[in-house]
Amino acid sequence: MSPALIAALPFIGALLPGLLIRSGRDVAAVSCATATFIALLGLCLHIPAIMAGEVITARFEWLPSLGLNANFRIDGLGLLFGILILGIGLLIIAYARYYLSRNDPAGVFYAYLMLFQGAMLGIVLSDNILLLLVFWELTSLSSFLLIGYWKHLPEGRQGARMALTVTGMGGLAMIAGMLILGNIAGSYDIGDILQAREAIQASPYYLPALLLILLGAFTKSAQFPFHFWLPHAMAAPTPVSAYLHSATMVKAGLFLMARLWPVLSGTPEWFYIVATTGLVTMVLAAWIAIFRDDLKSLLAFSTVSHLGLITMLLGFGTEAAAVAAVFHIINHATFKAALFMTAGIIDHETGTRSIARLGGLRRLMPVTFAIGTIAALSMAGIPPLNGFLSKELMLEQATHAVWQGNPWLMAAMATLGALFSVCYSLRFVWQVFFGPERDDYPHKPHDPGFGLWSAPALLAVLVVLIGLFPASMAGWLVEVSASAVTGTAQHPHLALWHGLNLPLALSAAALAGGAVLLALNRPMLAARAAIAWPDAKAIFDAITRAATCAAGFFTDRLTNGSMSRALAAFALTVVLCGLWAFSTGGWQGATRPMLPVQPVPLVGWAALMVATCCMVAFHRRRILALVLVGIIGLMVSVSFIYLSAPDLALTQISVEVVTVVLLLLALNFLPKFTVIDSRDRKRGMDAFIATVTGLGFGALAYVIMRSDFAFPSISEYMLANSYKLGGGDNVVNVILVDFRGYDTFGEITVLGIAALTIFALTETLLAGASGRRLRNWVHDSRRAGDRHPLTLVVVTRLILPISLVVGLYIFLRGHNMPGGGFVAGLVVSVALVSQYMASGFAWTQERQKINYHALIGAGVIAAGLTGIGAWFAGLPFLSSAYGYVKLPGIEEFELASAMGFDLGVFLCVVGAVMLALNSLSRIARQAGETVNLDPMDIDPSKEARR
Amino acid sequence: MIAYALFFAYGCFGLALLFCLYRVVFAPGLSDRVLALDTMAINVIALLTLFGIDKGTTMYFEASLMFAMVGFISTVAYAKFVLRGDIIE
Amino acid sequence: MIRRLFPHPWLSVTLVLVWMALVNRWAVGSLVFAAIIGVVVPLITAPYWPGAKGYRAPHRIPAYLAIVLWDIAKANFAVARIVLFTPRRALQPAWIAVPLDLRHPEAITALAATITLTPGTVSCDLSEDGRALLVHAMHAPDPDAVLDEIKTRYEARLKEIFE
Amino acid sequence: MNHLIIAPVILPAVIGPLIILWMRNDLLLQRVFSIVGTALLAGVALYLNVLAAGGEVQVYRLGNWAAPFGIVLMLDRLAALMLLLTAVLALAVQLYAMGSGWDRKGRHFHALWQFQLMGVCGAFLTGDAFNLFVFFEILLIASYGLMIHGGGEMRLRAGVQYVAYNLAGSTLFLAALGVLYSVTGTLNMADMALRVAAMPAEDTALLRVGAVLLMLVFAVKAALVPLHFWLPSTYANAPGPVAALFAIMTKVGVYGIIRFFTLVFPQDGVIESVVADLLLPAALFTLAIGQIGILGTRHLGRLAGFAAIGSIGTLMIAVAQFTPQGTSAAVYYMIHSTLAAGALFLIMDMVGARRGDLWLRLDRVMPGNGLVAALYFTAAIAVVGMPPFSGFIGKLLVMQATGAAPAMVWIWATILITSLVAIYALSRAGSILFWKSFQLSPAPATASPPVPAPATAGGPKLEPDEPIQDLGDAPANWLAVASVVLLLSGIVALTAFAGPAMRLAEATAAQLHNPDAYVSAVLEGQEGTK
Amino acid sequence: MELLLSSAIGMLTAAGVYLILRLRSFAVVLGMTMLSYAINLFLFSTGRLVVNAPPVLQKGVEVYTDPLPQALVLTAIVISFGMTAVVVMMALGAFLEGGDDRVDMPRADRLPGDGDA
Amino acid sequence: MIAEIVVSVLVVVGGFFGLVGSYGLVKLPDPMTRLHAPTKSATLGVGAVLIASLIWFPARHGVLTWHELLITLFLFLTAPVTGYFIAKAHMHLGWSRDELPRPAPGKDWATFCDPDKESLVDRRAGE
Ligand code: NA
Ligand code: NA
Repeated sequence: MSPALIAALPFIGALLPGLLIRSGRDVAAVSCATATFIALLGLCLHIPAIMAGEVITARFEWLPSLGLNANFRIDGLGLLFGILILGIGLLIIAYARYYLSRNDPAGVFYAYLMLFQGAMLGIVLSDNILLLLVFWELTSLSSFLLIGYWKHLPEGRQGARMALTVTGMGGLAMIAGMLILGNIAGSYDIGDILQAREAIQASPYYLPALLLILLGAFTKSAQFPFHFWLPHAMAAPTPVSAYLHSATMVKAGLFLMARLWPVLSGTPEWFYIVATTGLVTMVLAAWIAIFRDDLKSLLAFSTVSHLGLITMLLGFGTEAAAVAAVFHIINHATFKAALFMTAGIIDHETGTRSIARLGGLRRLMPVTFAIGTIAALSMAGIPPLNGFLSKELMLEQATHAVWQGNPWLMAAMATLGALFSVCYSLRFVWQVFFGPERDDYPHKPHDPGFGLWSAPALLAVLVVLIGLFPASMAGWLVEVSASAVTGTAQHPHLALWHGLNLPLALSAAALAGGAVLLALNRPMLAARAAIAWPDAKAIFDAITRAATCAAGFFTDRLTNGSMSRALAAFALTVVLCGLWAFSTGGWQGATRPMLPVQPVPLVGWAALMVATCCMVAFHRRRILALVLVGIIGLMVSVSFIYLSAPDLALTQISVEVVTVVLLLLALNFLPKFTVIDSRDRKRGMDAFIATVTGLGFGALAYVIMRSDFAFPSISEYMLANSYKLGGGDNVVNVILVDFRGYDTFGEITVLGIAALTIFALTETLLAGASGRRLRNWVHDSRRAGDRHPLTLVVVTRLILPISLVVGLYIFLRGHNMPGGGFVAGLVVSVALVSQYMASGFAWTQERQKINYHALIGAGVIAAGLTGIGAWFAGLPFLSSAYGYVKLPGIEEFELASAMGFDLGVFLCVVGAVMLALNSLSRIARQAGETVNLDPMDIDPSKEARR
Repeated sequence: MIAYALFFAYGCFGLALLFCLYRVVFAPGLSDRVLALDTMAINVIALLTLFGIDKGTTMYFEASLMFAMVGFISTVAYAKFVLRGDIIE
Repeated sequence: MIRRLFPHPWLSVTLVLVWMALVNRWAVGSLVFAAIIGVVVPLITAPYWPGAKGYRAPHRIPAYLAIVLWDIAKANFAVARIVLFTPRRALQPAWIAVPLDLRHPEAITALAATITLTPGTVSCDLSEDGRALLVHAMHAPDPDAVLDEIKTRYEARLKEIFE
Repeated sequence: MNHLIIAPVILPAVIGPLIILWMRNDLLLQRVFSIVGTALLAGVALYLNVLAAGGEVQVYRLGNWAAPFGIVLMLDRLAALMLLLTAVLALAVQLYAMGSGWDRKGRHFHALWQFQLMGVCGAFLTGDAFNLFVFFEILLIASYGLMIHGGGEMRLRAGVQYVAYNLAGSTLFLAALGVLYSVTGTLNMADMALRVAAMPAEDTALLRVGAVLLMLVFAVKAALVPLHFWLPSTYANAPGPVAALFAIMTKVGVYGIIRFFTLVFPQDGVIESVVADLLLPAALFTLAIGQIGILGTRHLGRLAGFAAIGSIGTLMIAVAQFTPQGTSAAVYYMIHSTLAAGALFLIMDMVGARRGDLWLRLDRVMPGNGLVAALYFTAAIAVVGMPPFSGFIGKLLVMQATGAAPAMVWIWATILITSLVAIYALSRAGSILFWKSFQLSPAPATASPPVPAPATAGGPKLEPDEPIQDLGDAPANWLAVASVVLLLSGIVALTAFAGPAMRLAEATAAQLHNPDAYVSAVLEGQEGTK
Repeated sequence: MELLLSSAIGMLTAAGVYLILRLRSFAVVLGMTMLSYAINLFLFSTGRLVVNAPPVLQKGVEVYTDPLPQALVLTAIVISFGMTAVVVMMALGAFLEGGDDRVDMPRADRLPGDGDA
Repeated sequence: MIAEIVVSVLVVVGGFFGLVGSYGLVKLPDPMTRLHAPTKSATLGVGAVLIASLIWFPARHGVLTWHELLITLFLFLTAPVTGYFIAKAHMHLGWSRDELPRPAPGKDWATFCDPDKESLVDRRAGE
């Protein structure tokens, strides 16, 4: 079976319970077990080939440009871990079937479990370190789900988050490490990397890569100081703990160290970092385990300790040590999984995992007792069980290790670790199973059904068998996997009895010491309880809480919703970047002469400056500010005229008046004065920013006006061809409707959308809280009588038709003289506005039948259709045609297709302006305006007629 | 001769603009300011016409018409705002 | 029919003139187009000018305009004199309530406009029943004389024209 | 000349007004037209991708004017890709808007939606600098309308800020264009590229100012620190589907930077490395501030907003390399982050609809907890860039593209450390939302939550005075879920077909870093034009 | 003349920037108006300054000012008018909904009311 | 030549009255009297200039333009209305009804009318 298929099977298995989520535990368990079993079978079929020294590979291109490919390999190491993952996985699946209660959603559980299994299997079968990273992080994610499976338990949630954060951190570091490693080796394929030992170890990036990768491995394998997450992950259901923390997740780190052992090990850096970390972890965790009251917690720390042991062995960097490490991986998986399942059974049957509440289960649960005791004794390293064998090997390797010139330090510390290990193992047996029976167990304990104990029993049998016949039971596996780790053929000699030697003596000492320590257990517990030990969880919580608070504080203060700050940052950024860009470039100095200054423009300039200053000074008096804005707009328009831009002046001034009307309509409901609510310092700062920005922008304008174009402008072409090709004398208008008609098309769309937005907002406001507020509106100022004065009404009756004629004129002449659809639209809008002002909105509205929505839509479509029309001539959008048409007896017209476009502009402008006014007026009417029946309030002729 | 006349008129209307500006800035009430703004628009129309005479162009005529229209509408709008608050009711 | 087509004949005439002035070209074609405008635009705006009827004596309008133009010229000199030479303290402004005989809105508007454009007076407000016009005089040592001039010189003539 | 090049602009530009003209009171018709329009848009975009895949830059000369005098539309691989991305996102999100009933909480949703698409597509297609401004304004003003859709105090307040800030941005855009025109005398981007390249060294000051101002304009749109302040409140207060659509809006800014600073201002030209020098630190800060914000905020909308900021940071790190490798990484990551951010916003909206508000706090178990949790979990993985989804691949690509950069250590450290923050933050948020709630109430019965009748049932008519609904009673129908699933499956596809996607991205980058072809496509072979 | 125009542009910009940094929406709208004047003049000035040479073709006239910036400014004016209308309306809406016309987002935008975490 | 003299005179006269009108705006003591200056002087000022232009173009350039006439017409049409409105605003802001003569016993000027009265003749919006 292809390695890729083997790796994929668990994921397929994960889908099954996910799809069959309602079908209950049995279906889910069976489907998962089937998938696992097939995968295991597939793996085992490769054993002969691997025994023969082959490496089975499968390669699929995924992302070749990155070097991330779905390459899989099965060698000895992969085989060992694969068998552990799938074999123990199978047992866990069976065990979980009986462990989970009816209320637990089993489908979800099995889906997560298989996801995790797949991720683990992916790690060990990957032949590409980037692919390995993918699976690596997937284990973090799936374990997050598994640990947090019982959502209602806070410990579960916190443990899950902690596990994810810590292993996630390591995983992230590893990404960097792997990328560096791959870059040095020139490939991300493990096969290639394993060939690049010299290059890697000679590279200046070796140490960073090593550190980063080890950070990943250590966090995953819960090595000191990252050991704290593992015990908290015990909040997971026991099958999860048993799986994650005996055979799989925590072993991923070990796997990685073993996998990269040929290229990374053998340097002093490797030895001191890895071996020391392993040693410290082994001793420290074992010491902590002695004092744990929770069975699973005790086992968890023991796991940490054993992982330390294996890490230390890998750290030694010798082939013999690697063999020992591999062997212990197997042994640890068997006895630890059995122990976790035992703990789960005890928890399941008695209702508690607290050692203090247990004891005397020996007779009540004889089967469990037998299994637990065998596994625990193996963990203690007592012959003839398998734990003894690998511990002997470990002690032997420790005696060979020299730490900073000190030949016995490692051995002594390792023995101490073994001693603690004996102590907690014996404690597990002694305090749970021995002693008097109690009558206060939460549930009445008895042995569980066969389903629950069969899996640990099988493992216990393995423990014994491997212990008794190591060479035949496990020798082959150790051989192939150790060969894969070291990269050279290994032929380990595993035997129960090695003769009387130093390791045996150390082992005996550890046994004796452990027993003594157990005897002292109670006073030690008391003593330890008296000392305030730093709680890793508390520290982690404190750090994350502090980080969360700091992030909250920082985010809240920085992004505090102040627009002033946002805009100040904007202005300063622009000014600083602009200054910097200018000062680092070259400027030849002024090349254009200045225009002479005439007195009248000077007056206009003075008016503009004074009005602007006053505007700022008086901006709090809002109406005054508006009047001043009007002056500024007037002056700007005049300057456009003076500087040869009549079209601009027309547009600016007509936009001006509509803007004023809009602002006044809005201001009716807004406060008439702006209160001061910024401090002097802020105002000073703002004034500074404003001054700097103004100076900068003014200077930029000055520099531009005094410099020549570096290249001839494209507008020369437009001046030359406006009439010839565009059919118009007014070049600005030809640019607008022809050269750059597409811009104008966009521009009227903007206007239309603006009106639609205003309309939609009005609807929303009227229907919401504002509508209610408006219905109870009280005007904040005294109001005069006579809303629709007679004189205005009469004059408007003349002005409206005249303005319509003027609008038509401006529209028609636009192509050749200043004007055009936009200005015409504004003129007509302004005329209509004057009618609305004279006789009121409702009265006027009733008398006209135009729908402004339709006007906008028609405008945009008219412009669009004019453009689309060109398609039928096989020309691009907006290609124009023109000609002079002389209808008999009537005005000579230029009929340009651009005029259709301009008509669209006209309609859109009128529609948009009027729709916006309509919306504002609706707000006013909601606020209790009355609707007049007559065009004017006072009409003496009416009385006369009566 | 016309040049001197134009120069004189430019000066007059320029100065007039400044007077209006003074009244916009220093005024006892809003209505005075609106009046000053209206007068400014009228002065600007005169200036534009002078400019047209000066440069011999009729190009700026629509602008003058526009200023007249705008001056009227905005004056009425401001006044109506003072009187009623709502300018389209 | 004619009435429906030309709701406001004088407006139509005005618009034709306006168009001709705008295009600035006395061509027949323009005139035809102007005529079309003169028909169409009043029709469009007719709803905003309800209930209008013809004037009684439109032929007197030119004479009235001439008087007013002459008065405007005079007014300007008068006002200039006051602005430039009358000391602030010597000014005698006055409010004058002008009772109106006019009822027609257009007539009242014409009167108000005339008052505003002519010597030292500005029309300020209508009474709530529309039967009196409030006038402010800039410098009126004798308000009754001003009132008399308004009534005889302008209102009487307007009454002839409109009503 | 292929008229379909302009179809992405014309199609929504016709459908929008049609909706206003003839169906402004009939929601059902609006929905049908709008969704058909968007689907057509997606089809056209797909076709345009095929067209662009030929490797030749396609030109559409509007008004048949010769470049550089008229406006041209340009279709290259990047433009085509962005169009497709826009259409796909819009299609999915529009389904959500209909399924969740958001589109009937106010007027003109569909018309504005179409105009929004018109603006975005136009911005991607144009080959003219000022026309880019115009289409920026179209997409902005439509976005204003959409952003305040449904109303409410906070939304309007945020809307005012959003508009005001972008008005300042538009002002700056005009300033930048003015400066560039004043020096080069042209607005056509290809022509400008030629002129910029020929610029004498002693005359570069103004050009540099123009380039930098332009970069700042795009940085505003992309929400690059310190120009990012507008984003969190805007996105948090925008209606869910609108925020999701806005995922493409920040990309418009990124697109602008890529386009201008590969075509007009290549790094070795007159502006030297000005932009990259400014851009890279800004990108790093953006990433950091975004990811810290994810942890620091207590509002789900803001959370998603900060996630969007963070993803822009990552993206800009890649862009700021201005190498083919960096650009191709950016292109890939851009697709990913658009889909991921869109999905995250929709999921947050689903949470909000079920919980009643968007605060990240303990609440009762929401109906459909498991489903939403699964969607959230998937999207969160994608957003933080954990395997197996495209976010992870994108991150690897970005890191690899920056592996040889002088600031490599800073870049990698920032990416990795902030990833950790984000992982913690999103796991915390998910845990509070979907797990912790079980503390307050027992696990709900397995029966699926009562689903209010979808808005499509019974012929919806938009009443003018139909009350504005609260977030709380948005119906949770299959359409909304399907749209999220659609987006997430996009991410899955991007992951599974990372190889082909990356080949596309590399071809895109190669085309971008060889601007000569673009320039000659515009300025040569103009027979038959005016 | 160039000096006058550029100083006016600078002045309008400074006024605009100062006003958009205020805390009330009306002042911000005023500031936006100022900025749009400034930018319109600026954009216009990129065509350089010429007196009495409007870009309307006439017989016998050789010198015209640059028409292109004028067309651009026209587009900009129209767009900024639309934008101003929208922002005014939105400010009014925010005022009606919220009861004040502050532009800063209130705390309730970032923090839940009841302080529950 | 004659045309030039006429135009020059008109321009000078127009400038003079324009200046006087605006000067009055500064010099005159109270808002109501200030209202007089611009509504008249300025109209003549700008009117004179417009007429000057009307004469100048046919005389100097041989082009007859009627545009100025239109502007004049428009100004004369609107000036009274703006004056009327500004006066009403003055009254509303600065005068109490007792300072003014009554139009008739028991009657009042429209500006001072009770705005609530309007609801008698009009229907309420939205009904
Ligand atoms: Na304005
Ligand atoms: Na703008």
